[in-house]
Amino acid sequence: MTEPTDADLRRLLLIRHFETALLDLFAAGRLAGTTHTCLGQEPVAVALADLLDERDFEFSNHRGHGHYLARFDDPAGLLAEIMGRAGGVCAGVGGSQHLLRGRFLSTGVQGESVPVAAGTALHLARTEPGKLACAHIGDGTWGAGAVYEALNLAVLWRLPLVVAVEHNGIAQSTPTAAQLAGTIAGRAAAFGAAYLHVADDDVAAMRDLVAGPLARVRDGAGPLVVEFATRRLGPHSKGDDARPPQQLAALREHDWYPRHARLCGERFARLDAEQRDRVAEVVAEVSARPPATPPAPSPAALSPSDNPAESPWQLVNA
Amino acid sequence: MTEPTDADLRRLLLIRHFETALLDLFAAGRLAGTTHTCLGQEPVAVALADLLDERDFEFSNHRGHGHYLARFDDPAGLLAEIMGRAGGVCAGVGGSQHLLRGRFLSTGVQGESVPVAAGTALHLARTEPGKLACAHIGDGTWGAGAVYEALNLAVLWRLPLVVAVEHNGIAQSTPTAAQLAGTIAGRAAAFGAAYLHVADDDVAAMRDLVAGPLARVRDGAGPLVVEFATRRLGPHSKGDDARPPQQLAALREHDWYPRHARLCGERFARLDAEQRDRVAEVVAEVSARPPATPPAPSPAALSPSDNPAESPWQLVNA
Amino acid sequence: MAARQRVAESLNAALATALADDPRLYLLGEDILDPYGGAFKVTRGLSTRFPRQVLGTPISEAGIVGLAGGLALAGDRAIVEIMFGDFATLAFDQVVNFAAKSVTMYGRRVPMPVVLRCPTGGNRGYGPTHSQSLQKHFVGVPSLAVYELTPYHDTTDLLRGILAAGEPAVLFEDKVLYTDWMRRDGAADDLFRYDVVGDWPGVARVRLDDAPPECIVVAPGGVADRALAAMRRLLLESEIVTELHVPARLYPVDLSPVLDGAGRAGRVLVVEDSTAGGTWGAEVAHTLHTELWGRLRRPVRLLHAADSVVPAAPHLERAVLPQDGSIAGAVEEMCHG
Amino acid sequence: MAARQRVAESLNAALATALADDPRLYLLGEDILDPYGGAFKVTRGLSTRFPRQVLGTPISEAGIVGLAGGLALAGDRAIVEIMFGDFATLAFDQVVNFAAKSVTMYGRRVPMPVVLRCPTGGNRGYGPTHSQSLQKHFVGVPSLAVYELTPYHDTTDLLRGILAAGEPAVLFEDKVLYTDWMRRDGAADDLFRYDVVGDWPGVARVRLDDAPPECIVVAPGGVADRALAAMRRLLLESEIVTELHVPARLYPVDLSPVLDGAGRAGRVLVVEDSTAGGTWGAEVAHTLHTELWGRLRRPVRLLHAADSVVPAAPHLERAVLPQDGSIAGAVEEMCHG
Ligand SMILES: Cc1ncc(C[n+]2csc(CCOP(=O)(O)OP(=O)(O)O)c2C)c(N)n1
Ligand SMILES: Cc1ncc(C[n+]2csc(CCOP(=O)(O)OP(=O)(O)O)c2C)c(N)n1
Ligand SMILES: [Mg+2]
Ligand SMILES: [Mg+2]
Repeated sequence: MTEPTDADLRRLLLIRHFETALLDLFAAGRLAGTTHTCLGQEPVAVALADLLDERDFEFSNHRGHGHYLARFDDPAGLLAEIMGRAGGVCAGVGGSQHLLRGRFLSTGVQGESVPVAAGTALHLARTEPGKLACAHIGDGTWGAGAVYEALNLAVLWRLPLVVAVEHNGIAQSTPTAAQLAGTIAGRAAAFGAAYLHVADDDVAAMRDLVAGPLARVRDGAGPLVVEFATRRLGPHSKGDDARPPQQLAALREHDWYPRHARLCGERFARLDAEQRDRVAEVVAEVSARPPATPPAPSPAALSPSDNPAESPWQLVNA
Repeated sequence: MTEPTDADLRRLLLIRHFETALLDLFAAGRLAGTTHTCLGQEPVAVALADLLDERDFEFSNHRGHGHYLARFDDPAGLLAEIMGRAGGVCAGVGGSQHLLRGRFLSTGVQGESVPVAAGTALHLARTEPGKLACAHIGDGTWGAGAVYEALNLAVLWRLPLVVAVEHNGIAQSTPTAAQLAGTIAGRAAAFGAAYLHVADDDVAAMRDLVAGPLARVRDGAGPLVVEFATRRLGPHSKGDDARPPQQLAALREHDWYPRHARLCGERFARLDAEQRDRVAEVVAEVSARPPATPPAPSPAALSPSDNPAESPWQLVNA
Repeated sequence: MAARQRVAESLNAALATALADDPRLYLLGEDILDPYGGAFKVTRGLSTRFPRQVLGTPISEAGIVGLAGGLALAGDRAIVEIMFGDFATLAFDQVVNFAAKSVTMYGRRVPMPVVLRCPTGGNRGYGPTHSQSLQKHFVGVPSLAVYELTPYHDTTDLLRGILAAGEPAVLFEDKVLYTDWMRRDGAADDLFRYDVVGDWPGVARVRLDDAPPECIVVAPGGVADRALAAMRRLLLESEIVTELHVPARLYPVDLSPVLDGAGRAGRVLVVEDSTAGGTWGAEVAHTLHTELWGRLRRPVRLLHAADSVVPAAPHLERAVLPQDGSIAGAVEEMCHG
Repeated sequence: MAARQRVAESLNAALATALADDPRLYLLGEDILDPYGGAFKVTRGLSTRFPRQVLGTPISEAGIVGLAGGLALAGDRAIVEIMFGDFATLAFDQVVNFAAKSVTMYGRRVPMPVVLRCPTGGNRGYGPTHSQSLQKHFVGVPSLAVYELTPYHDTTDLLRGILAAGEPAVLFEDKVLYTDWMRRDGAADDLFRYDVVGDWPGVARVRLDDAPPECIVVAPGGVADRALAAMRRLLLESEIVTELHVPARLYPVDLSPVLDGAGRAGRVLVVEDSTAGGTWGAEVAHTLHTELWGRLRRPVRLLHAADSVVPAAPHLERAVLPQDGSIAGAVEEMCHG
């Protein structure tokens, strides 16, 4: 195992401390609603972020903070969104599960985003060849029919679609064996999609594995399903974990955090403190902000403009 | 190839002449609505019918006349239903695509019936072990997400579900290659369902192939996908065939009808005339019936009965 | 002078114009490619003329509506033909929870030009799962507009406007209307004239010159012909003058063009093919009761399909759907009852 | 005397009773098994007590509602917990085109005891796809009944009746209501009394003894607490006497218990969490306008959520949903405006 770069370690730690801070805020009664932390799954987000281009579409899900932070390094914008404070990335309307920035979008209904991602992939194939659409889903989301409708279409039309599966062995409270018959590899094969299994959670090694297949997607080979073996260390949402303590302890034992701490020694300690402090500062700063102001009532855009061919909206990373 | 029994040949010919009569009635302007004939696909219906039990649930689809006739030998009830005359099996309400009799049911929305069939399979597994639920779908219906949601559940719960796929190479006007990525075999494998390919359309040979796997379903081995290679000789619905004449001619060449005529000689001619006459009589008799009377307005069953545990309805073949 | 056009031809021409005008517009659907040209032949010729933009899909209603949402998100536009509007139920999540919601749920306006075309309604003997009029179930979703094709509104203009609004929309298209004639030059038939009034897309008013109506009939496009037949009958057999108002946009519906006439006539009948309960008509009625408080002679009356599935047998089907006779009967009751 | 019960506890007990009474009843849903016991813990303990009947499922809303339909078809009964009612959109086809249609589309009555339980509504900060009140979209489907949990109707009796009716039903359950107390002994709070009148399942009337109301408020169970808070405020701060009517069945809704009081008060406000447009309230209003023609002092007024998604930030969310203050304000306007 190679040591992670500073940049990667920083991002891993940023996400770790961000998510931990959210759970603390919840415990302190300072957060409302729901939040699904990606504790334990940070390496997937960090590994993929460097392989994605600004013009790639990325579709995240309920467990999307890591994906967002790895792409944008914007903990304040995300925290403000989650806390409903001024400066949130979606003005407090979307909250934890509904984020949009540039070509990054998350939604809260499982499976729904895969056909949508296929649609953006069709756009890209036609007008921006070399770019791709990546949809993050969990193992449990393979229960949803929409995933198959999208996969079928994507293979038929050879769309540059990547379905990035974070297989953490559980869906909310349901172990994978109770919700998934057969395998994800078999499901990709059934549709003729390329498939890659990534068991490692060392960021550099993960990238090495994924880079080639991803390049083939960009070259027009059609969709790819990448299955990442990963671990959910925290509760599904807030404090709802019903797993036995031994199981959690076993998961924590294999977590990247202590492993990297051992591997990187002082460098880890330094960056860990740096990111911990950074998150603490963000928490303090954002907590002091005023509440988000209500968005202006949306214009009733129901009368036609003169030039329907002119799109008012070009999606690029802001 | 062995000669079909009289009984099988009779049923094949009954369905053939029934469907042909429907197209004639349409052409003569004597039928309204829509109708999807199973011309060319009769052997699937006839082969399966003898392997199914009266207490098995059977879910048919838009192309369901053959399934119905093979199970019930009731051309008059079906024709009256399709023509909206008195004595129709569903009082003229359901029409060609919505049939219910005993444990046989058809619906007009593709894919919808597979989860429903899984539900009946759950009931059977619990209370009538040895019985199964069979859902007929076409190759095109593998586009529908509901099929996968059902298959996943059925394998997880080892339900006695048979998905009988009539792969006729086309969905309405769309060739299979344009709507199905990968293979049906692969899709069954992806979910861990048993799979059987039946290329033959000789009824006895088909039964020989299917009997064993079906028995395993009854024994509790979990779901089975049977894929029948078959041919749609007629239009999708009424007169909407856009396939080139050579293609249709090639399909007709392999049809069981001329093959059986050659194989069975005089016996075929006799039974063919018998069933042709039978259908003609049914058409004459049913055409002379009065229109179906409107069903009694359904009782507003919205007040509770005293004994919720007592079901008013036991589904057995009437 | 241009030849008369059937509604389906006019829709076909409107789609062709839209595809030609905007190379980023896609048309998606099952069996829409030539030579088949769609279950109702509305897309005939389009895949030949616009092969890059017209895509035939598998049987995946949720999938293709999601795909359309993705295209829209990326700056394209998409029209999806749902073969029978009944199957739009399969895409209900994509419509309500993705396409419509995305317009505002990210705290800023996200254009989402996605149109579901839904061949709709009965009177064709297709049976319970192929004959429904599901408009009401799509009414009242924030950022989702609901339209219905009419023989009085220019189809090209309507489609252009729907797409330009940049919001998701469901366009209902009565299947019987497809073979009807588009009206033009202000003539609804040999007796009744029409004009289209109000803000885009406007309400078509079908009426007699100079004869004040005793009752206003409000109806979506699919019912308009049956309503017109009833109005002829009422005029010729019972000497009752009525006026028909046909809005092309059902939601949000702009009733301001209706108010004046309705207030003067004092009687309003809303006719629709929807089954009973929570209908579009109830929404219209509530607005009229509120806006015309004290000016109506009697409550707004709703005439809709029975609380029943649509049977397959034509004679049974006819009995559950509003027809000329039941419309005329309702008006007579209101005027003389 | 039995201990006080929260609404969620009462629902849990009702489910337990139903499962115990009928071994052919299934309860299906995502993450409903112990020890997790469901996203809102409503099913806690049930899988332990009834392991054969309570089944945890994959994330397959359409699939499990279809499965429930199959169970019902085979003579069993099924309750499906949809984790968030928002996801019932994914099962819309199964509900509308299979479960509801099967009751009558085969020309004879087919019992179809399938109940979708839908945790519903906002005020919890869950954001736009987890906070909707989609009742109106399920109103008016032939053979489909729509219910909503209330703190006034005995939950065991309600559930038993829904199942016994043998028709598919959607039961909406306000998420905030789960932690509220079930009312009993006729006491809504320390000021207001209640009784349940009319045919099963009845309308709860919440009122003062002997003080005739100036305005009738009609609201489903989820809004009832906010309405009651508004009524207290109106009484104590403005001396306006109001009366609340809470029907447990929203569709078909039996308004006969409302008519008399509404006619006497002459003012009716309908409050609901649905967004604007085509709401359940419009249906109620139309019936009242028709039945009480000439007896109302002013049009029935509808108060509902804004025409907006439900934002995640609690203060933004509060502003788009009806609250005590907006309810009280609407009544004041009606009485003094
Ligand atoms: C259609 C739908 N059904 C149910 C839910 C509720 N829900 C949110 S996350 C989740 C589990 C998802 O499991 P998985 O896909 O494995 O992702 P993980 O949470 O493990 O990252 C469920 C059931 C949902 N959001 N959408
Ligand atoms: C959900 C849905 N979408 C579309 C249709 C319209 N439709 C009826 S049959 C059919 C093609 C079915 O193809 P396949 O499953 O191969 O069966 P086949 O007709 O070949 O027997 C289509 C698209 C439908 N009935 N249901
Ligand atoms: Mg998981
Ligand atoms: Mg086929």
